[in-house]
Amino acid sequence: MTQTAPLVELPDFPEEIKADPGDLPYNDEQLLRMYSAMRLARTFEEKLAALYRQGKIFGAVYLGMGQEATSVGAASLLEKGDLFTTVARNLSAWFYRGVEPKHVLARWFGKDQPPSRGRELGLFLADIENYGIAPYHNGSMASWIPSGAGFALAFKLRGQPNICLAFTGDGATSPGDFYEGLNFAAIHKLPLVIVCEVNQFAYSTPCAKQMPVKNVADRAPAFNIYAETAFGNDLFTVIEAARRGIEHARSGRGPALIEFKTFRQRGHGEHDDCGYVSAEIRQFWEARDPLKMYWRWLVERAKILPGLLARIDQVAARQVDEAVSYAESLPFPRPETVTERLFAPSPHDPKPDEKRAVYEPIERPAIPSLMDAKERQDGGHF
Amino acid sequence: MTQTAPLVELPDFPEEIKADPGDLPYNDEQLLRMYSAMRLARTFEEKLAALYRQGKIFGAVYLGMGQEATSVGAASLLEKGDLFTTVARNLSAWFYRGVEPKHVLARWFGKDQPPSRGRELGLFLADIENYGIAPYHNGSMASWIPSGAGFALAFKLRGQPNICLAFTGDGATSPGDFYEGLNFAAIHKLPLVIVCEVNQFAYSTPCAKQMPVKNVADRAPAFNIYAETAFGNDLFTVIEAARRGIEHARSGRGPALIEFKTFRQRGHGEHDDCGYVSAEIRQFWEARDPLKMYWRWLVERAKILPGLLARIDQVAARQVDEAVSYAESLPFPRPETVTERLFAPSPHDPKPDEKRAVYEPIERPAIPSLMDAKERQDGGHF
Amino acid sequence: MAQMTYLQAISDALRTEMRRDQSVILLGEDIGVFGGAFKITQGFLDEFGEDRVIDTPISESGFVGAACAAATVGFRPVVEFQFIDFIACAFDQIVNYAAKCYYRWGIAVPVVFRGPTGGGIHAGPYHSQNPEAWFAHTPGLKVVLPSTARDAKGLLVAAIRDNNPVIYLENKFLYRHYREDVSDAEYVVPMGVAALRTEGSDLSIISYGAAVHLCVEVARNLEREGVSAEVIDLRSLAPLDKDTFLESVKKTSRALVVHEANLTAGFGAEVAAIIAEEAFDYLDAPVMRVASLDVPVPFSPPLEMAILPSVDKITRAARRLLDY
Amino acid sequence: MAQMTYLQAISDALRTEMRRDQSVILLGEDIGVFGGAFKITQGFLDEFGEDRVIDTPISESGFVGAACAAATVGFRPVVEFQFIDFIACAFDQIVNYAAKCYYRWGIAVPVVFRGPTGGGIHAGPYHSQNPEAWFAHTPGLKVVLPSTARDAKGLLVAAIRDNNPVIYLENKFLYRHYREDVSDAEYVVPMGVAALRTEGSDLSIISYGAAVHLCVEVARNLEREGVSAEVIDLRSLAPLDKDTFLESVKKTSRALVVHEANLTAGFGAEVAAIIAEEAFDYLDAPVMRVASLDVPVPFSPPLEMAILPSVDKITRAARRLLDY
Ligand SMILES: Cc1ncc(C[n+]2csc(CCOP(=O)(O)OP(=O)(O)O)c2C)c(N)n1
Ligand SMILES: Cc1ncc(C[n+]2csc(CCOP(=O)(O)OP(=O)(O)O)c2C)c(N)n1
Ligand SMILES: [Mg+2]
Ligand SMILES: [Mg+2]
Repeated sequence: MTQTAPLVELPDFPEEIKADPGDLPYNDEQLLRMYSAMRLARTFEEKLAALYRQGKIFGAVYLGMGQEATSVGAASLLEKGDLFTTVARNLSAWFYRGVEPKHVLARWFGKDQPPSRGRELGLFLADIENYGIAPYHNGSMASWIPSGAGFALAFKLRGQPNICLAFTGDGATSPGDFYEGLNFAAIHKLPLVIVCEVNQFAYSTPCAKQMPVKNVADRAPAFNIYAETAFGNDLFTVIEAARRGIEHARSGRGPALIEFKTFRQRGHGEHDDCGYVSAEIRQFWEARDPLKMYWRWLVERAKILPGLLARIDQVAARQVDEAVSYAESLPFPRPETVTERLFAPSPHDPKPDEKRAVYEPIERPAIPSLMDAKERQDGGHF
Repeated sequence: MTQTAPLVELPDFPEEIKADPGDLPYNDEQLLRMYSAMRLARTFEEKLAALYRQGKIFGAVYLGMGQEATSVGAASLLEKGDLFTTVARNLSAWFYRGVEPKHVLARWFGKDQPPSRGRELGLFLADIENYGIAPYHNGSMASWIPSGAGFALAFKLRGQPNICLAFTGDGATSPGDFYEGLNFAAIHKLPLVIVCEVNQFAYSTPCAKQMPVKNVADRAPAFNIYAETAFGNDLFTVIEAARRGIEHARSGRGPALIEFKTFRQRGHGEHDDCGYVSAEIRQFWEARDPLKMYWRWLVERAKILPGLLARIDQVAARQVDEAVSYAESLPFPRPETVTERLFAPSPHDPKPDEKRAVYEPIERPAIPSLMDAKERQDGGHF
Repeated sequence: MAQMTYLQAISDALRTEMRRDQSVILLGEDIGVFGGAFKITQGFLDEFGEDRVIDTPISESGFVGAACAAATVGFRPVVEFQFIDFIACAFDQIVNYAAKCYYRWGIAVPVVFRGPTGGGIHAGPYHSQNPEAWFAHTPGLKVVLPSTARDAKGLLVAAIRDNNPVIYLENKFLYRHYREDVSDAEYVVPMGVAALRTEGSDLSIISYGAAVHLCVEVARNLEREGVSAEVIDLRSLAPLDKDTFLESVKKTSRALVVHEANLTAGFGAEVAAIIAEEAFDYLDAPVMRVASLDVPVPFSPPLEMAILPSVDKITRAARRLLDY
Repeated sequence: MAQMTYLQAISDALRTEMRRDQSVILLGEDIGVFGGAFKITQGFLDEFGEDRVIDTPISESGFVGAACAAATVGFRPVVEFQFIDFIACAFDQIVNYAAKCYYRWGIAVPVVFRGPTGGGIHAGPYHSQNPEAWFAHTPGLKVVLPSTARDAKGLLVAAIRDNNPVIYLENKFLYRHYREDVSDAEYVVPMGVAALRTEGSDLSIISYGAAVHLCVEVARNLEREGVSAEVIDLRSLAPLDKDTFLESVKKTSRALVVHEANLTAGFGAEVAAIIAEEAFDYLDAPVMRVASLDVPVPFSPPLEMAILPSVDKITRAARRLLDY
């Protein structure tokens, strides 16, 4: 009865980045910073997968390989004071923002690494001060869209010229929270930018079973917001589309929904054999690997010396090795700490001396009775 | 910060029904059946309001005055086997389908009237056998949209040529359930018809604070479904628009969202003084009272004798009076019945003799331990 | 000092805190122009403006999620549920975001969720529920339930100033049926300290919320028979002031737990379990509970009254305990 | 008879019922082509087709609502939550539609909500929760939690044939860690009848779900010391077989309640409260509880293990009771 995934008609995305270096506002340093973040994430995730297979990681592992251009491209546009939230596939965005690989791996190892200190998977991170990564609820899909509206609301109420950028997946566009959060943001014209990475699947579910529309951006009219659909593996296409969305939101014209077509190169998690992914799709996207495309563009178009990139690759490899030794050497959190930090200290927490119950009689108890007319009136107030 | 309700630009809805009786497929009997239902609801609700003011009704009272055309028009198109669900303002739809006013009033009085037997307000009703009114959750707004999808799913799975018609309000288009239910129905092309009565307010909240779009139907592209917006106080406009939606759904082309602009003539509930409703809006809609419009059309265009309508009005008045005496005479449910009918009897409910606990040892207990590799793999399956 | 209804005390607490702290904002349905379904925020829109009194669409999960996020970056949102029953629509954001954020990241979520609970006004299954047990079972949430106007104000002020998510449960029957002298000055009732509503030595009646009023009435009646019952109003379930009721039970050796929520797996079970474990040696009789029957709250008055705890039911239970 | 894992027994029950009753349909995320996150419905799509094995979008409230409605008109939907944690997203439809429909209208809602619960596999705060208390407190819902493969099959068959909404909670650690002989024939384990996992006269240990395995281990250890503990597996919280544990406690005079969900306001409190009221005269010691600590389930193994009940923790509590 459910329509099965239609035979994939593949889009005509190019296998190379078309942008002319001359037209771009970036110097080599900026170009290489983006490359470094993408490469570091790729190398890190390859190692993480290996560690998982060796049984060195507790629980499951999820990778973002193949989506580095969307993450880095969008993250590269964030300005001071902006906030962003990430999902399972945005490691490269963290690295672009300066998150330390060794800290991430330490969390994957369940070690005593702030801020989670062993309480959360390495997959998630919230750290406003250091990286502008806002706290979000990483359990339920799309729960971060209402959160994004809330961060954007805070900016608007303070008259702050900032935006909140929320990464999200295609599957995460189905829960009610996606709708309620975006509806609220649209009504109040909040500076919320949703970067939706359509990586073809939600776990094993293809978009055709997830939504009755071809593109997530097709849903924008329901919110009367700015939206675009673009190819997500071309770093500069990503940057241009994301910039338009961010400028729209920053200028007070309300939320933007920027959709990028990309591909989850690995399984939903490393335990997933991806039996449901056709070779056809896989090949199409492998030919468009965002990191390869960017490497070639840097060398062929931006005239960066391959050796320079090779050195960056080596640095990434070294950082990841160091991350492993750091993570291994770090201690586990002490079991006694497990009950700490459940409640934040508050000004009126009862002091030991206040803990004595007071005698405060109730003079005239109020008790429901059937036939009191006043009560019926009061009952009416809803 | 929130934009206040914009000065209402009033639409150019006519004050009279334009349809030519000659073009319509109805005989007098059918025309009068619709009039009777509308009139009966109006008379019933006037009485209910009076009873409320006299303190004769427990709790609150909600009326649908002014929306009789949408309710009756849409309900008149239901066929054998179809199901429908109603919200607070669809009393006239019940009456059109044959629900007895005295039974409704008895429920308002909290009397022992099936099927609710005092457990639910008179405002709600579920009775599939007798009226095709499907059970729905009347607490949370829009919770009935997923329900509607479920009834429609049942039809589709059985290859039954029926539809589910779900009445809903403008405010009820904001909850996530509206989106999730409609998304599910759209993906599976289920025969669900949503009749959205935009009566200008959700409690005190105007549409401009409820949604970032002008019309609910503007949201249809998000679901890739059939949608229309029409004037809801002209009975035949309602019927035509609703018919197109129902035919679309019945023919297997998926859900339809038919929006009717109408007006809630009373407060959200009778306790509500409507201070937030401008005289301007009120007058505009009073001039377009659906019952008055239909009455004039029947007399002036369909050449029905006023005396005939007067007699129908008298019958309605009498039915309502009888309803009051019936409701008053009926007993309250017996308190002892309050714990009955919580669980439906089931084939394997333990018989008294089965109630003895059996001895079934566990030979090899399975106990989590930190370092079991297999466990880690299993942990990976998500 | 001024005579205030329970409802006015809530309004007063909100107004007081909004005046002293700009970061306090309100979100909810119909709270602005209309002043709220029960008129608790009447006049707030005029005084504090649209930026701080935000009318929301009907999207509990959406505005709860937004409020939680705003709370992590410096605001102190107070979210109104038109009826607490609809908190079920925001359940995930509350139990999974609000409750867990600080534990996971050390980022505090100072947000208050408030709304009308309880029956007795013939509002039927969807406008009468008492959800406290769901949240008291969820680590990371504070849960308070005032039974008097004074506590309604003092606990709400404490809740707003608290750096954690607080579920503040109001009783809608008390809104306009209970009135007492309340200081118009600023004051706080700390969360986690019970109150004694009567003092006594023969029996401990442990309760909270509107049911406390029934218990006080029962204690008064018993007093005429020469029985002195101590009525303990927990006021807060999380944090829980167990010392107070354990001390009382150790003194009286008899414990009766009363609440309006339905019995099974209600919070009364937790209180009874604590007593059965920590005051066992002092008990001269079984720990008994009186609560609503385990059914949805029916609309019809005779049915509704049949499921709710009542002075009679509590008195009968008390007598059984005393005669034990 | 065939050796089956707990997980295979669940699949077997689903397959058995789908073969015998056309009205049984499955809804959930990734249950079709993929066979479910844990592979419970592997091969079902091929055998039963897309009409009966329905892959849903990520919309728990949407497909739960749809399933409940379909249940009222002749279907028997079984809804899979990929992880039970996400049941929070469908909370309103479950506690307000499924639980109340029959009481309000006399229209039955034969639907099963199933999914993996529990910790011990280092899945962190959002993939390890135990939500049974929320639902056991909600009138109109049945709640069952199998601890063995045999019960997993028999209880699921009973749940599917039941005419009421049933919350069927699986333990994901047991999925592949527990295996036993299970009849491949059709059979039913009625809901509301407890099972004795060990028989004994010195102490009653009342538990359910995966924690039962810990209790059995404890009973074995104590046995070597000459102590005979009776381990009672409730199997179902609603309906609750209180006769069985009351009888046991009246025999042993000592009661220990154990579950994996966090302690406060957990279902163990209800069991303890019932014992404290109805078996009071027979008790020689306090009623004790062992459960998870009141925090979200942390990811890091040493932390997770620190909060979960363990053989040691239960043994210590048992000794305290025995020495009392
Ligand atoms: C409400 C909810 N239901 C189910 C899940 C289980 N789940 C985790 S990730 C996932 C798929 C997400 O797909 P998508 O949003 O496309 O992100 P991607 O994994 O493709 O990056 C699902 C179903 C969840 N996390 N939340
Ligand atoms: C989830 C939820 N939140 C809040 C409410 C309280 N409430 C009852 S009716 C209503 C307004 C509904 O407006 P609309 O959908 O336009 O229907 P109308 O009353 O105008 O017919 C509200 C907010 C509710 N029933 N459900
Ligand atoms: Mg995806
Ligand atoms: Mg409306």
